[in-house]
Amino acid sequence: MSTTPAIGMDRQPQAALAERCLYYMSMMREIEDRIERKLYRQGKIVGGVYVGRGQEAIPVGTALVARPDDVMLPAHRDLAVFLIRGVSAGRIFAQYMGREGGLTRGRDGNMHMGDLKHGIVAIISALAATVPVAAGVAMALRYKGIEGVAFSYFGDGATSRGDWHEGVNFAAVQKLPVVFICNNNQYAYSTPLSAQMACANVADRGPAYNIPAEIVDGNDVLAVHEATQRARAHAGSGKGPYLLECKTFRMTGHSAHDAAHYVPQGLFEEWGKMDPITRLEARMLAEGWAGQEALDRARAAVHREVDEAVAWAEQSPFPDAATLEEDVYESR
Amino acid sequence: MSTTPAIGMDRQPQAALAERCLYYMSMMREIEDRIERKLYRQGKIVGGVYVGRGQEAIPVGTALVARPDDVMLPAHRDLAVFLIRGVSAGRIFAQYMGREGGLTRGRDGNMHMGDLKHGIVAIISALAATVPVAAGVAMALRYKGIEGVAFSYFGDGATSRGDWHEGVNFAAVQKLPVVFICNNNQYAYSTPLSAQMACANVADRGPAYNIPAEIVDGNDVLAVHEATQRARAHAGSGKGPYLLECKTFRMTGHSAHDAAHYVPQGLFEEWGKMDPITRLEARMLAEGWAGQEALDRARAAVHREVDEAVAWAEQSPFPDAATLEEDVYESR
Amino acid sequence: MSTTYLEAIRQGMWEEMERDPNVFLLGEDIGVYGGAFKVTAGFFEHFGEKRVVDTPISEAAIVGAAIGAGLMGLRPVAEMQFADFITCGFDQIVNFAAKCRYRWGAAVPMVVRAPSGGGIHGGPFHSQNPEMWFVRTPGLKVVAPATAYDAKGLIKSAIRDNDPVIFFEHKGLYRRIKEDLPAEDYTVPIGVAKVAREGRDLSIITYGAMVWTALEAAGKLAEEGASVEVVDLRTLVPLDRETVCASVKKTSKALLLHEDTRTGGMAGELAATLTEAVFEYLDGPIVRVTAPDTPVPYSPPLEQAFLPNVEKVVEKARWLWRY
Amino acid sequence: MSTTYLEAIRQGMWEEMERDPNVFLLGEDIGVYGGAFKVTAGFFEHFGEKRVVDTPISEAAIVGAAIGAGLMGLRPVAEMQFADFITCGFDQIVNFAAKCRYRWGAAVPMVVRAPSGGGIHGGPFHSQNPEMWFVRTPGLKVVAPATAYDAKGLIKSAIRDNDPVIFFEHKGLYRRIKEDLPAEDYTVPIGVAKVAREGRDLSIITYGAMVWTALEAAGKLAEEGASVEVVDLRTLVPLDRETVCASVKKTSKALLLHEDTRTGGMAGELAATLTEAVFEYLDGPIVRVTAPDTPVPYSPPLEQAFLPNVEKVVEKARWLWRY
Ligand SMILES: Cc1ncc(C[n+]2csc(CCOP(=O)(O)OP(=O)(O)O)c2C)c(N)n1
Ligand SMILES: Cc1ncc(C[n+]2csc(CCOP(=O)(O)OP(=O)(O)O)c2C)c(N)n1
Ligand SMILES: [Mg+2]
Ligand SMILES: [Mg+2]
Repeated sequence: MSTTPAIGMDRQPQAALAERCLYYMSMMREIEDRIERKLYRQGKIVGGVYVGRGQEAIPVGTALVARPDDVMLPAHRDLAVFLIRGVSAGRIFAQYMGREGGLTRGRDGNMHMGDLKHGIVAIISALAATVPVAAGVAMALRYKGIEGVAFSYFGDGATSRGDWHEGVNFAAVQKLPVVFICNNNQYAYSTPLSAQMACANVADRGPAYNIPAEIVDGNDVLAVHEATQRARAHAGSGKGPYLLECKTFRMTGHSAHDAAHYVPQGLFEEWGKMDPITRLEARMLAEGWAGQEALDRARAAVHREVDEAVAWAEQSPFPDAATLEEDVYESR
Repeated sequence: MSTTPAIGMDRQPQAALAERCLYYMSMMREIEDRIERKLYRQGKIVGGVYVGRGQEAIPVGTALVARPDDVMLPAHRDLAVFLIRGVSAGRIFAQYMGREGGLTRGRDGNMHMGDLKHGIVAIISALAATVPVAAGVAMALRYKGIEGVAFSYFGDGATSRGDWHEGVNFAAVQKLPVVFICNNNQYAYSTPLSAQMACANVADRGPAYNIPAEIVDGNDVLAVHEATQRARAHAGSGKGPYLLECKTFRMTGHSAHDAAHYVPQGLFEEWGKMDPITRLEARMLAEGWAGQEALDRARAAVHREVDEAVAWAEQSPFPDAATLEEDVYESR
Repeated sequence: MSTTYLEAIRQGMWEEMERDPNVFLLGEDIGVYGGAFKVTAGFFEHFGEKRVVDTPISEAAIVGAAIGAGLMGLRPVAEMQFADFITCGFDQIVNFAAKCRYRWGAAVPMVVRAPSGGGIHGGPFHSQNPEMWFVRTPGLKVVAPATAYDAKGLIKSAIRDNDPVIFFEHKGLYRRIKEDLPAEDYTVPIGVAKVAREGRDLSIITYGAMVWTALEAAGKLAEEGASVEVVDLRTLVPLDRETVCASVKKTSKALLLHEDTRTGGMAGELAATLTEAVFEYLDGPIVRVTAPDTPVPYSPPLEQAFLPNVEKVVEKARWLWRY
Repeated sequence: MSTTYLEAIRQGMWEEMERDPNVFLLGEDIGVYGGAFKVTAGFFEHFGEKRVVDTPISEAAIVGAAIGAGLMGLRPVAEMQFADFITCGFDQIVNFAAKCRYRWGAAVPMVVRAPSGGGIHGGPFHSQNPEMWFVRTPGLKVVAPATAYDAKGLIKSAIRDNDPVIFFEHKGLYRRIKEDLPAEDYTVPIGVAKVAREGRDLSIITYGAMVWTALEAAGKLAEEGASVEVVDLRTLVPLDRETVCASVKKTSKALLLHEDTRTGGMAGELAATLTEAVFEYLDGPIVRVTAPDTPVPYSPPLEQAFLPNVEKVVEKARWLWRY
């Protein structure tokens, strides 16, 4: 399975970037659609499913800025981070299906995965717990003299957790190279922002740590990309962390079993018009970065790649029960 | 033991207030001096000793604003809160000596005491743990239709804890009647502010919760009193919490066994000049609220009261070992 | 009309809220949404936002606020969305709530509801049985009902209790078990175990979802001629040592069963209790059937191997019976 | 030149930092100040601020940062100022650190140092023995040395270990015990218990500060003619069940002793292990000597009554010996 499209050398850089963004956003969308709308309903997915539909610009726009030494700590709606770091779609499907081929070999499910070979730390369920861990990762990078940055992802709701505060504060005091990336999709499960925090923006929390905080249109992948470049440049230059708040909307229920009746009428429609994939495609057409035919071809290629990935995952075996007690410790 | 001095009806209110402030600050100073400099060295204090020398204006200026229905959640340098709420000095000495007469009857020590009859919630050691508890207290006050406010005390260092963030955030979202009072004495144990937080003031954290935050001279008891009136008026009127940062300096080591060698030369001298008791006395003389003789008399009265209190405490018995397993639960 | 375990808890809370205006609920998504498992569905509409408080994602604040409200005489019932997240409010529970009465005589009437247990493909963070963190902490009461009757009776007792109670409700039982409940108000006392099945040859001592496993195993063993007694602890703290010991005095053999992992599990406390108190009555080793010492795995073949089940219980029990 | 328990830990950390540049320390007041107990005195001056990191008062961040650094191949040693505050970083330890390897194969080499134990008039929040919260959590190793030799050898092993280790150091031992230590580098393996005193009639199985209580009790009992064996567990997880069982096979009688409170304590796990594995060798009940199920009280008469001591051990052991 290839994970990146060929990029023409003579194309203008924006066009090439747009193409990569489109590819990863489309891959994420298609993978999650298959998981949520097909495999989940077929009973092939083992546990819960949380997708990032409509929020793909955030993992894509940010992770494409990351350099090889950077370390990613994605949250549960950041599937594209895995793709961008070179994890194959097949392994992701296998993960969701509880198969040996998944990143956790069936020990954990869905987005609870990571692989240090790809520079990805797996989340745990407890929200924001990766935030102090990101600080520790950044400390280690600096300690070892590696010019890397930790990318720490979380939702709006996660910022209410004590761990979030402790992690951001510690990173700020230590001036650690961390980019804090908030997916502010305006809901945390059924809880709207106003019941989560009294301030209007997550970025309003930057001054509490004396770190720069920027708000970006989270449905505009190129804007996210550009802001992330600023953020990474800041964090990577010894000035300490940078907080990037990406405003977006959760275009689904919290998980596959949540119909989101609590979301006021009209919001899905309104935000649907700002779909990051549609918007990018329109921009590409308008700027002349691509023609409709190329877009169609790209979409078909994504479908084919995902078909193959699903097939690969389905032939991956379930883990052997005999391995149950292995790997709790280095050696028993 | 009387706990308040007689207040002349015909005196101007500022003078009367000053007199009460002086009384409580002096009592706190004298009680803590006895504990730390005499009883502790005599081996009569059971465990650790943390005093609030030089910081008396904070508990005194704030707690004198509290109304009977308000609930206090003092921290470990807020001894005067107990006095103001009517806890006798004798019981406080007994507490430090591990006697039956202490507020915890020997089960806990030093400032780890409380009594709901006096509207005081006992801290636990884990810093900032009382902050969410204060939110709950405030919720209960509102729930019951009581026009009370919770007074939540903590140090600068405690604001690094996750519980602090969660508690303040929750109170802000719920618009609860809480006055958050920070004793910013610039150190947390040996850790200076700059290693604790990247922002300059604890008040810089107010916007993160969209609550008003005010900085006040923590060595000026009348200024603290005035600011607390603003804070309480805000919190008590349904507008939500108010954050009051009292700038001061810890005029001792962290505890009786800490010589504070890490504090840069000169700081104690510099801050010593701003001693809140000396300052208040000077002001009282300058404003003509009191003469030197009256001040001397007041000081002597405090000494006498404290002498009696120590004597009372010393005759209080140690708890009976047979009670060890009582009161873990309502009934065994 | 049969009532599920979930509905029983719902009813218990509802009735207590009707009975006592000081009872209120707080937690994440429990209001408009009705809770992740819909245990509080309809409460917000009926009791209003004052008594059904949606909170930010702040377990320490949820528990801390419950403590504060409890100190003031209210009776908060706090929901952890999953028992696994109770670790995020841990200090508040084990250091604050558990010690108030002992330290300064302050009652903290508070219930923390913790949906626990595996078998729902929840993986390492939505399946744990963390009761032992609390069983070992003096000052807390710990409850883990197995039946709808007990779930309702115990949640009501927990709400009326003047000490902090950690209430473990097994997610796997929510909709799986049902029974007819009395129409009238009733409670089940905290601290009293129940003999769920009488027997002479061997005692299985267990609690929570494993009570059903034990009963099924007892049924199978009966076919082989073994008379198995099943003791449902219902409450872990205070532990009803009398009922446990009485059963083993009678049968002389004990199999300790729990879904929680082995080392440091409840079976240890039971084993120590038995060898201390009824050693002379024992006619065989005390054996344990528990989950192994691993995180709860996600994939079905692993989770199945992880969880204790009827076969494992039957096998061990048979061995002990023949011992 | 005799070395104290405290100095032994200090030396162990110092030597490991000299040996391996990836070892570093983080915690509150451990740098300039040298730590609340002065365990890290001089480290900041020698190793510098890169390797001795003073943190804000943020236990979750301390542990979380240690996890992150550990994942990246460093070997962090995190200090909790008192073991009691480990509750504030609890989720990071039991849910993050403990489960990384199992879930996704990621090693978290990390030591969390936790000064624990009573007898120092510390009261409810500076005296606890919270080892069982971690013993019951698969994925963690738990160490509790009793001697200066073991403290040094085990802190070195813990630092070299590729799994998260919770290192309980008993505050009451810090300056109370001393011994001559070898000049050369040595380690003590994690997971191996030690027979601290050989005997034939009865085994006392214990760990931490209570090893000294057991030894003193054994001495007194010897005067009465009883030959008491003392097993010092040294490591609680992984538990050296073989040494424990071998001792009881030999003596046929077991007294389980810990300073921690009774219910849900380590004695339970030991009792279950013994009745499972060596039931037929037992010539008497397994008895426990532990603290009662209360918070740790502050006032001397209460704390004295709370703590297990030589008299209580002798009395119970004598009873068991004569049984
Ligand atoms: C500590 C903790 N409490 C509760 C949960 C249950 N939970 C899972 S996701 C979620 C909502 C998260 O909201 P947000 O951080 O805004 O991320 P989003 O799902 O909106 O992307 C909740 C409450 C959890 N995972 N961890
Ligand atoms: C969670 C927690 N960690 C560590 C400690 C140990 N400790 C007690 S007081 C203190 C410093 C507190 O500083 P600050 O909040 O500024 O209050 P101050 O003592 O300066 O008044 C520390 C670290 C504690 N009590 N709780
Ligand atoms: Mg969200
Ligand atoms: Mg301070």
